[in-house]
Amino acid sequence: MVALDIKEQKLSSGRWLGKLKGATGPLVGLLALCVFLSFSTDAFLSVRNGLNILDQITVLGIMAVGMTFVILIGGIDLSVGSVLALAMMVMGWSANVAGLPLAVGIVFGLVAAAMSGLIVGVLVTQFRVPAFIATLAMMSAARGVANMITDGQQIVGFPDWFMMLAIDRHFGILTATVFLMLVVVLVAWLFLHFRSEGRMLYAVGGNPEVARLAGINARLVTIGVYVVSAVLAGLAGIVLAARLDSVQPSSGFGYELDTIAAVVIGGTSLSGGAGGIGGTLIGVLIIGVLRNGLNLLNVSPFLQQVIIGIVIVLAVGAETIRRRRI
Amino acid sequence: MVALDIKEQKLSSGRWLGKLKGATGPLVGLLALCVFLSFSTDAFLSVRNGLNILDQITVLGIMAVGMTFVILIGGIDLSVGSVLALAMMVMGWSANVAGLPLAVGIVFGLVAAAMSGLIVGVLVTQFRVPAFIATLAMMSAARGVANMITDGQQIVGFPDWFMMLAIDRHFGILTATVFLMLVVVLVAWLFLHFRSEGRMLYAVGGNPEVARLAGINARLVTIGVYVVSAVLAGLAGIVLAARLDSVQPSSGFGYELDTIAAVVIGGTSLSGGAGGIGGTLIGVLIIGVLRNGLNLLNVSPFLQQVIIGIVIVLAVGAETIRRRRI
Amino acid sequence: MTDPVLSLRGISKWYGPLQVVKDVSLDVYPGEVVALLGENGAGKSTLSGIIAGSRTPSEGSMTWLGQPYAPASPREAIDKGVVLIHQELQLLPQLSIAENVFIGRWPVRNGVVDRAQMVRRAQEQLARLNLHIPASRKVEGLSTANQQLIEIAKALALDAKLLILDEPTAALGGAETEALFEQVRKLRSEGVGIIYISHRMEEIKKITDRIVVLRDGERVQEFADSATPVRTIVESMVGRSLERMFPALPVPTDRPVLEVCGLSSPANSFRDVTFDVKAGEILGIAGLVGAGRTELVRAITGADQISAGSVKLEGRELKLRDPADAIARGIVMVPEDRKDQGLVVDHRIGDNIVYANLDKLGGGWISPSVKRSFAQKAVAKFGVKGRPEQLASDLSGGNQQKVVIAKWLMRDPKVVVLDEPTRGIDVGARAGIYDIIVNLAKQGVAVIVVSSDLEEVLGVSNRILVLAQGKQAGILNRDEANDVSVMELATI
Amino acid sequence: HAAELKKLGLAVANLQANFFNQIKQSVEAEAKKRGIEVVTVDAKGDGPTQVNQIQDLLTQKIDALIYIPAGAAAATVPVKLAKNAGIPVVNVDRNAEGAPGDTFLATDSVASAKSVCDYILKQAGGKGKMVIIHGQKGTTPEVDRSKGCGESIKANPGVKVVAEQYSNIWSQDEGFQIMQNMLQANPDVSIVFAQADALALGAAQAIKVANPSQKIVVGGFDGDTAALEALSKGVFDVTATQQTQKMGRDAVANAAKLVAGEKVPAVQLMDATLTTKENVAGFIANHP
Ligand SMILES: Nc1ncnc2c1ncn2[C@@H]1O[C@H](COP(=O)(O)OP(=O)(O)OP(=O)(O)O)[C@@H](O)[C@H]1O
Ligand SMILES: Nc1ncnc2c1ncn2[C@@H]1O[C@H](COP(=O)(O)OP(=O)(O)OP(=O)(O)O)[C@@H](O)[C@H]1O
Ligand SMILES: [Mg+2]
Ligand SMILES: [Mg+2]
Repeated sequence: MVALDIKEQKLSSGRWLGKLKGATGPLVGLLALCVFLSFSTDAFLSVRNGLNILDQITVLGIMAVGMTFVILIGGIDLSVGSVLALAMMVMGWSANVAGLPLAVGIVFGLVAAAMSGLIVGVLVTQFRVPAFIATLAMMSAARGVANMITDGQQIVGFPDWFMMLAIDRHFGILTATVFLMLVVVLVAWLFLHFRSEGRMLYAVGGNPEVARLAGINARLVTIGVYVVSAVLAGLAGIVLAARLDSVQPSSGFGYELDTIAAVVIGGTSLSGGAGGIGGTLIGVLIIGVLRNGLNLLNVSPFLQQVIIGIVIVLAVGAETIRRRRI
Repeated sequence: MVALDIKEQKLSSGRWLGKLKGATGPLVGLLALCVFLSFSTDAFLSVRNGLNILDQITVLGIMAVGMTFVILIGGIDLSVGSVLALAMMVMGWSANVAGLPLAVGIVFGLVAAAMSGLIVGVLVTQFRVPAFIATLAMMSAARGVANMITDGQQIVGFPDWFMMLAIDRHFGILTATVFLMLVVVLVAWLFLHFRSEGRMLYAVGGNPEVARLAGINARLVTIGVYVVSAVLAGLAGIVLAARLDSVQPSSGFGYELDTIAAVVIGGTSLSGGAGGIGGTLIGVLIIGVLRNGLNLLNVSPFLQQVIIGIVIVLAVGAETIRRRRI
Repeated sequence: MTDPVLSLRGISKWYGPLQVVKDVSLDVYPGEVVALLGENGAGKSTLSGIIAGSRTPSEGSMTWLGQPYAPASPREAIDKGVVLIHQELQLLPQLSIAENVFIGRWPVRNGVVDRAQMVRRAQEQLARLNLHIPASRKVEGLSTANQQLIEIAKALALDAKLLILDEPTAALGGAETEALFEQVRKLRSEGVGIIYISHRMEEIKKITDRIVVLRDGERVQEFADSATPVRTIVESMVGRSLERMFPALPVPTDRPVLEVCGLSSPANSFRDVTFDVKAGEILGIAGLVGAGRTELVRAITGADQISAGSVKLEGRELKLRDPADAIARGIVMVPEDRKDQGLVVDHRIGDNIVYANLDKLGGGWISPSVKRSFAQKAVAKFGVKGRPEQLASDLSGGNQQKVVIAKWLMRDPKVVVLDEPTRGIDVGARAGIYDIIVNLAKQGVAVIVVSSDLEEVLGVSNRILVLAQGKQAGILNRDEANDVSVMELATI
Repeated sequence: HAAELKKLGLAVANLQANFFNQIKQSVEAEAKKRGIEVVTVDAKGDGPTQVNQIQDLLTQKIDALIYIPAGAAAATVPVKLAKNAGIPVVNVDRNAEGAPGDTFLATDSVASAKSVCDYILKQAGGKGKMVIIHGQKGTTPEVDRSKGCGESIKANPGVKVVAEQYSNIWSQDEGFQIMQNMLQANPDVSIVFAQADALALGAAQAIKVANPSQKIVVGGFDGDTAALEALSKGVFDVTATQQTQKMGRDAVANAAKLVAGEKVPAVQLMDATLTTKENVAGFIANHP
């Protein structure tokens, strides 16, 4: 990539592409997918469907931002789906059972999420539990706690304004939740690119020992990243609650894999130190567009699974083929 | 580990422990768990319950062996659950729809599994698709194909001898399936320790570039490992079919995480190059004993989730604490 | 004369638009040691890689024992008898020494790896290099020097007809080097062809029969006689005349900047070390390999814990829990292992420089242009042959070393510790680094230089602290220090 | 000989589904009333896990087993295991081909699904474009509910099914996305049958977001507690309330009878009551 920079600096347009690092292949894949769907179904290429897709990727998008941070430092977070459910249930319980104002419930939900992230971070840094194990354990435990809050029951009935966050399209375009996701993505991007802490994530992910010797507090960075990932998962839980107008402890089951997939499809390397938010956004869109498109095409669910597999490989494999050619 | 061999040759008992590498903590955890369960419930410490646990870990045990290989070379295999289902359905279809002898169906099932492993291996080595993505795609695609074979329906009714493989306890002790698992584990252990191909896995996992410069064909090793992992997942599918006396395309959903967890709990490092079958066996047993024990203790299902999380962290964290002390 | 084992004809290598080897032809005959010399980035390692099958040439042909030779993989080359000791360590830390020595060709009996035989034979190889560590030990945790020796043992265990040694002694001390030379001479007498790459001129003179010089990828000159004056060789390498190696040392002040008192390590790798470094002074630390020099300076810079003693900076005692604490107070270290400690090798040069200077750039929000110009400045100031946006892994070893030095000196520190600062650096550039070190001292910085290269410690230090097996054997003033007095203390 | 039921094993398919959770709570409540100890295990939807759990229940010397099969279709092995150990089995919701429980309690899904579809088609005036959100393809409830609704559609030639999609895990979120996409492709839909209340709630939410000009009738199935409340607020139009409380009570009663050696019928189907805004209040106060 970088070795090619000389060529790319000449092509002024190439420069921007270069910023996406490993994600150029996936970007090409995404565009190809959109072109294909535009021609093969009437319903795809419309403003409304575009907004639908944005709606549909909100939850995934928010979680994927946190996961990008985690994977950048060379970690992994399997607990996001369960933490999402935990935050939801804490919020629902606070508001509808304990009778607190919903806004307070939301804060409590996010605090619960932050706590679980903190526990994971401490386990990883202080007790050297591999991230995979620590978050796997948290995945199980947080789900259990989420279930215990209402003995597995869902909670329904929140104030109208809450549901409207996910429904009301301001200026006919963006719902508050989609807007929130866009803000999260933008802030994360700015953070990674322009904050010194953002660069620290890359250093820690690239080689934790080098980062430590360079005076970067790798432990603090790691703990911070797991807390942020958990809080964003909690935030995604709040968004999902608004979207469904209910909270249930089974929410978010299996989301961890979707989220990691979005990040990795977007070119962030599981070994840490390489990748970014731009790629993740592309990964999230590929997953969102693919699911939306296959439904619009009315493809049978089993065939969908096969096609999803193939498209994912193509989107990522395209990167390799592109590199070989140059 | 090997580093300690001189000292250990003196302590004849220490030697065996030493072989377990990073798994001493988990082993202590497993023993503690067993002691605790023996005292807190009557039913746990009995030959029958021991045999039940062996029955219950057969499928996980067989898959975990393949996963150990994959993780040793620094890869990951998310497709095992789906490949299990695929092999099952191909077997069931061959035997009960196409009317072939069941033994032929079993072979077809294993061949189908091997093919999917081969595809993954080629994607990873030739097209440089990250293992995570390649196996994620295969997870989706193999599940889709498994579903398409019977349009999502199960197939029931196999010859009696088949079911008996999982039920009949020869000499009152081992079922054929448990015996099969033990053989798989033993062969894998011998292979890793004593065959030079086994040592190659460690070299490739430790540093693929070093392995390549040393003249090891890392690509071939990688492809071989994914094929073996898939075939073992297929074999686990056959065992599961015998155990359930039916085949369903939804089988094995989510097993990839259980399997990876067993391997990692057993001390095999996700970054490759370190670990082994002994640890994996301990990891599988921890998961099996934990689930069995919590059921025997009559712990409510939601609380079980929380406890499972905590025990997993303790079992792995014990290793760190042990190391610090020494 | 006999036929050459290996002939290169018109070998070229491009990386993208960049040509790093230009039309090189070379013959290596059995039983001779050919020195391959050149500045950092001259293309020596690239050429070695091409011969050993780990890189493919863009142009040109090779013959091996009269047959056309174009290895597609390292395996093919090894099978033919071409063995390369890489410049960077290629060991698997999780495996035992014995397994590393026989990697990929473990001795097999009855289809089974014969561990006993493997350990025994590995031990024999280690013994040839006077290395007496149990071969069944894991590699992880061994010192760089020992790892380098294992790397050499790995090559010796192969049945080589052509052996290429790419800077084998960069991490070695005198005794280890001597043991290596003994083996090289033995192989030479057995008719093995040897290509020897090094930046240490005195070694070149000692061991080689013929000298081939590369410059910017081109073969510029050959000296058939190793008695050629060093000056001539160096001039041919760098393409200009080089006046002197070591600049005149400045006179230190009386103000102690760093005071170390009774320092001991928990692992006992050094004990009760006491010294100080004044502003404007260069303190050399000498000792045999394994004497604990690296551990000592790591402790001073917060990278390792201490069990007793104190470190004072400008009279104030420091509590160093982390390198960050030391860095914040102006103590920085250039570590000995650039690949694992100095650089994130698959990140850009610019990023690597920035990682150590985030706070210098203001912390908080940092604009890309500020980062870029900062990195640009560092690269220019320290003469790195490369651009900030290049990956560190694409640089030659010597240039990587310069990047590490650059990233630390951009901080304007009060105390600079350099552990093996010129490891892998060419003669021309080495003089440049000595200039940098002396200039630091001139500006009042306290400098510590740890080196296994005795000439270097002697040439650049105001005083020399000698460690022997973790104990402080003594501190010599410049006027009383020479190779004899230092070695005497070091071998106590 | 007349033995007494003291320890009851309850193997639940998936506690994350409200329907199963309600049965579990009813079984536990009824058992408590009768002084019976209950050991509950949750297979989280996985058949093989359930086999393991039933082995563990048998190890604990339960007197009877209430078996709610997990997985796409009921497995035979749990019943066989229990029979081998001489333990009577009460199957709930699903029964395995070839190895039925001693008795089988379930809702008549085909008939109930037909009455839900009859209702929504009638509301829509017997004509219009219809979409169906299926459950997980190939599972017993999905097949039965499709069958029942299919009968109703056949009787109304004016209704045209324009799209059918399947959910994977019967979740509300899936219902939302599927409906949103269906509305995108077919904006003029007027009838929706979602094969579970969670799916129906999700669909209703998607309709609310899309805010179409026509009225869309939405039918669900199950009678989940949360869904009934939503129904009372007019979020969607009709569901079939399964008698989960009764199912749980009956399961315990039947288990007690079987242990005591009494005879019970092999199959006991109960109706799911058609529930609309009009009659929902009673169900909320007192779930059947
Ligand atoms: N993968 C690569 N991509 C681009 N350029 C490369 C790559 N590898 C090496 N180079 C360049 O090739 C040139 C020759 O490098 P090489 O490692 O052969 O030098 P060297 O003579 O061994 O130097 P040193 O003495 O520092 O080890 C250098 O300029 C280096 O930057
Ligand atoms: N052969 C060995 N076997 C075991 N431990 C060793 C060996 N050599 C060195 N060590 C360990 O390393 C310590 C010295 O480390 P190191 O070799 O890095 O010191 P150094 O003086 O900086 O030498 P180097 O020139 O290798 O950097 C020793 O005290 C010892 O603990
Ligand atoms: Mg080199
Ligand atoms: Mg050292």
